[in-house]
Amino acid sequence: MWGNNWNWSEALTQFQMRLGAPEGAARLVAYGLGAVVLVTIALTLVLFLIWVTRKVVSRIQDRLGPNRLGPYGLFQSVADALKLLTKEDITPRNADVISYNLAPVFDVFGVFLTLTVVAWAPGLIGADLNIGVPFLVALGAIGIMSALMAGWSSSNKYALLSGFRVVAQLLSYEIPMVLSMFLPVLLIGSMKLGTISASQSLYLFGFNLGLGWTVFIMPAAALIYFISALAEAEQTPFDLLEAESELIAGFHIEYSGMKFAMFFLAQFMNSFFLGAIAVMLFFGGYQGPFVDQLPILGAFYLLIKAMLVYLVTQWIKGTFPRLRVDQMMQFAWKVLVPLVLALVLWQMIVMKIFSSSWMQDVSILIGNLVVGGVVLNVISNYLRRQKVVTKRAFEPKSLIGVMEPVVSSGD
Amino acid sequence: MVSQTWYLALAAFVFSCGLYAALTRRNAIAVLIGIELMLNAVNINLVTFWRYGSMAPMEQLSGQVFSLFVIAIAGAEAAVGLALIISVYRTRHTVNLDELDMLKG
Amino acid sequence: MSLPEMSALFPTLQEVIFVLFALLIAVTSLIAAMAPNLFHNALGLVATLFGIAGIYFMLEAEFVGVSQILVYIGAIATLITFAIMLTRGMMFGRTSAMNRQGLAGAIISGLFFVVLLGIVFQVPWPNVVADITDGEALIANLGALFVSTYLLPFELLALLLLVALTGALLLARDR
Amino acid sequence: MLQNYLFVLILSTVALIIPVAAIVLGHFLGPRRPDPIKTATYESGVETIGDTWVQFRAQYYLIGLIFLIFDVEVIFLFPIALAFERLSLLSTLAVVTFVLILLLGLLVEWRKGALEWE
Repeated sequence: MWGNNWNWSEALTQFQMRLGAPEGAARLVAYGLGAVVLVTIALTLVLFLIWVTRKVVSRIQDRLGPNRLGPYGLFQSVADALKLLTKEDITPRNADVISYNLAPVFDVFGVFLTLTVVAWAPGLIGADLNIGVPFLVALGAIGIMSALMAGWSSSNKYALLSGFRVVAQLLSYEIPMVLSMFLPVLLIGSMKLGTISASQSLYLFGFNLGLGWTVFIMPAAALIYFISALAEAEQTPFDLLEAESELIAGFHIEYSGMKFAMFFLAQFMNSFFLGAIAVMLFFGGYQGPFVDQLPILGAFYLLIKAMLVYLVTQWIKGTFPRLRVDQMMQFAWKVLVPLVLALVLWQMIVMKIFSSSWMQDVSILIGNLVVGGVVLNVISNYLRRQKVVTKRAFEPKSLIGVMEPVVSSGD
Repeated sequence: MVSQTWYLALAAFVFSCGLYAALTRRNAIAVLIGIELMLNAVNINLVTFWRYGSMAPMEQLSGQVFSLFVIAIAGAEAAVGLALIISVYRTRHTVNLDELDMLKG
Repeated sequence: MSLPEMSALFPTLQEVIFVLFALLIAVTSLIAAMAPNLFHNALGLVATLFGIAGIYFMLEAEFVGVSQILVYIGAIATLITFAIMLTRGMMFGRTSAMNRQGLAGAIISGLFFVVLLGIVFQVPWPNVVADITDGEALIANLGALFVSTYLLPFELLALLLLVALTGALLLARDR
Repeated sequence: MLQNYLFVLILSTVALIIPVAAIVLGHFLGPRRPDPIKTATYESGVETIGDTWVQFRAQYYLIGLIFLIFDVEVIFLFPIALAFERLSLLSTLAVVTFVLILLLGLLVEWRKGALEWE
C-alpha cells in the first residue's frame, strides 16, 4: 500500500470512494480532514513547545521553571491558554477597529499555511506544491503585513515605531534567508519540499541510510539560513524589538487577551517551523535509517530534528547577548548578503564546470567552508569585542550572610 | 472551467478602479496605488491569454514571462515613484498633486 | 454515479471559488481606489493583490502567483506603507481626498469600464484550454526562456533595477 | 495540480477560522468593562501627547528599497535554478552577470552609505 507514489489525499479519497462516496465530495472531505489534523498537530505542538521553552530557559538560568500543574508542569501552557481566554478584550479608543482585529488573525494565518508544504514522510505532505520554497518565503510577506497593520492600527507611537522596526528587520534578513534557501534548490533542481527531502537519501549497498543531507555539502548555507531564521522568528540575539527583559512589548503592545495570545502563538509556531524548514532543506527532512522500510518513522525523524534545532535556538536565547539595531542591520547587509551571493555564484560556476557529481560536491563544500569560516570569524570577533563581564556587583561575605557592597579600590 | 471572458471582465473592473484612483485622487501615493491596480489588471489579462490562448501552454510561455517582467518593472517604478514623492514632500511639505504646480506658466 | 457526473462536480466548485475571489477583488479594489484614509487604500491594495494571486493560482500560473505575493505584497506594498508613514503629515488632510475632477473621473472610468466590458463580451476569444501536465517542468521552461529567448530583456532588467536603485537612493536619502 | 491549491484553500479556511474563533470566544468569555483610562493609549503611564504622528527616518524606506530590488532579482533566479542542468554556457554566463549586477547594486548602496543605521 505504501508504494512509490503513495499520497495521503489520494489514499483517503480512494478509501471513501470504495465506501461509495462521489469523487469530488470524497476529495473535499479528505482535504478538510487533512487540514484539520495538520492544524491540530500544530496547536498541540505549540502547547508543548511553550512548556519546553520555559523549562529549558529556566534550566539555563538556574531556575526550576513551571512544575506545579501535571507531571513536570506539563499542563502549565494549557492553564495559560485558558487564563488568556478569560482575560478582558480591550480595544483602545483610538484604534482602527478593522485592521486592529484583523492583524492577529493574519499573523496566525500566515504561519499556519506553512503546514501546507511540511513533508512529514514520503507521500505525507499537505500539498507538494511545485513552488514550495518560494511559497514559504511568500508566507513571510503576510507576517510583515500583519506587523504593519498591528503597529499602525493601535494608534500608539511605540507600537508604530516597533512595527516599523520589526518590518525593517524582517526585510533585511529575508534576503540572506531566501538566497540560502536557493542554494539547495539549485543543487537538487526542484522547489518541491517533498522532492528535496526525498533526494537527501544515501544508499549504501541498497540500504537507505538517509544521511545524504545537504548540510554536509553546504554547511555555510545552513549556518546563514539558521542565523536569518533566528532574525525572522525574532529570537535572541535578534529579539531587540521585544527584548522581554527590557521593554514592555513590540508592535502588539496594545493587544490583550486572546488577540495577544494569537501573536504569541504565531511567534512560537514560526520559530518552530523555521527550524522544520531548516531540517527539510539542509538536515535531510524525514530521512533517516529504516525510513524506506517504515515511512511513518519519517515524521518522528522530522519532529526530533526540528526539536533539536529549536533547542539550539533556546540555548542561544539563554546565553547570547542581544545585538544593537545598527549591528543587526549591518550584519545582514554587509556580511550575510555578500557572502551568500558569493556562494550562489560559486555554486553556479562549479555546477557548470564539473560534470561529475562528487567533484561538484567537493568544490561546493570548499566554498562553503571558506564562507562559513568568515561568518564564524565575524561572530567571534563581535563576541570578543563585547567584553562580557560576569562580575557580581555585590559580593556576599558568606553564602547566608547579609549582602553588603564591596568597597571598591578605584577599579 | 471558468470561461476566459470572466477573467477579462474582472481585469476590466480592476483596471477601471485603478483609473478612477489615478484620475481623481489628490494624494500622489493614492495615485500610485491606482497605477499599481491598473498594472495588476493588465497582468491578469496576460496570464489569462497565456492559459486560454494556446494549445501548448507548457512551451508558449510568453504571457507568464511578460507578467513576471511587468511585476519586476512595477517594482522599479514604485521604488522610484515613491522616492520622488518622499523627496518632494521633504522640500514642499505636501504630496497633494494639486498643490505641486511649480511648472505652471 | 457515473464518472462524467462526478467530474461535473469539480468545475462548479471552481466557479464558486472564482466568484468568491472575484467578489473579494471587486470590494477590495474599490477600497483601494476610494477609501479616504490612505492606509486603508494600502490595505485594500494588499487584499486585492492577494485575490489576484489567487486568480493566478486558479489559472495554474503558480509561479506568477507566488511572485505576486513575494514582490507585490512583500515588497511593493511594504514600500508604499513606508512612504505613507514618511509623508504622514498629509494623512489626515483638511482637504478632501478627491480633486476637482472627482465627478469627471468617475464618469470617465465608468464609461471606460462599460466599453471594456462591451469589448470583452463581443470579441470571440480563442478560449482553448490545454492541460498542464507537469507544473515543475513549466517553471523550468520559464527559467530557460529567461536566459535564451528573453536574454536581452532579462539583462536589461538587471540594469534597470540597478539604475532604479541608485536613482531612488539619491532621491530618498536624508540630506 | 489545481487539487493542490484546493488543499491550500481549505487549509487557509481552517487557518482563518481558528484564530477568529479563538478571538470571538475570548471576547465573549472575558469580562467587558471598558473605562476611559483602560481604553486610553498605553504609553507606560505617561499621558499621550499629540497623535501617533512620529517623523520616520528615510532609513526605513531605503531598507525597503534594497529589499525590493533583491526580491525582484531572486524571483528570477528560482526558475533558472530548475532549468540549470540544461543551460548552455552562454546562458550560465548571463545568469552570473545577472547576479554580479545585483552584487554591484549592493556595492553602490554600501558606498552611498545607505546600509549605515545610526
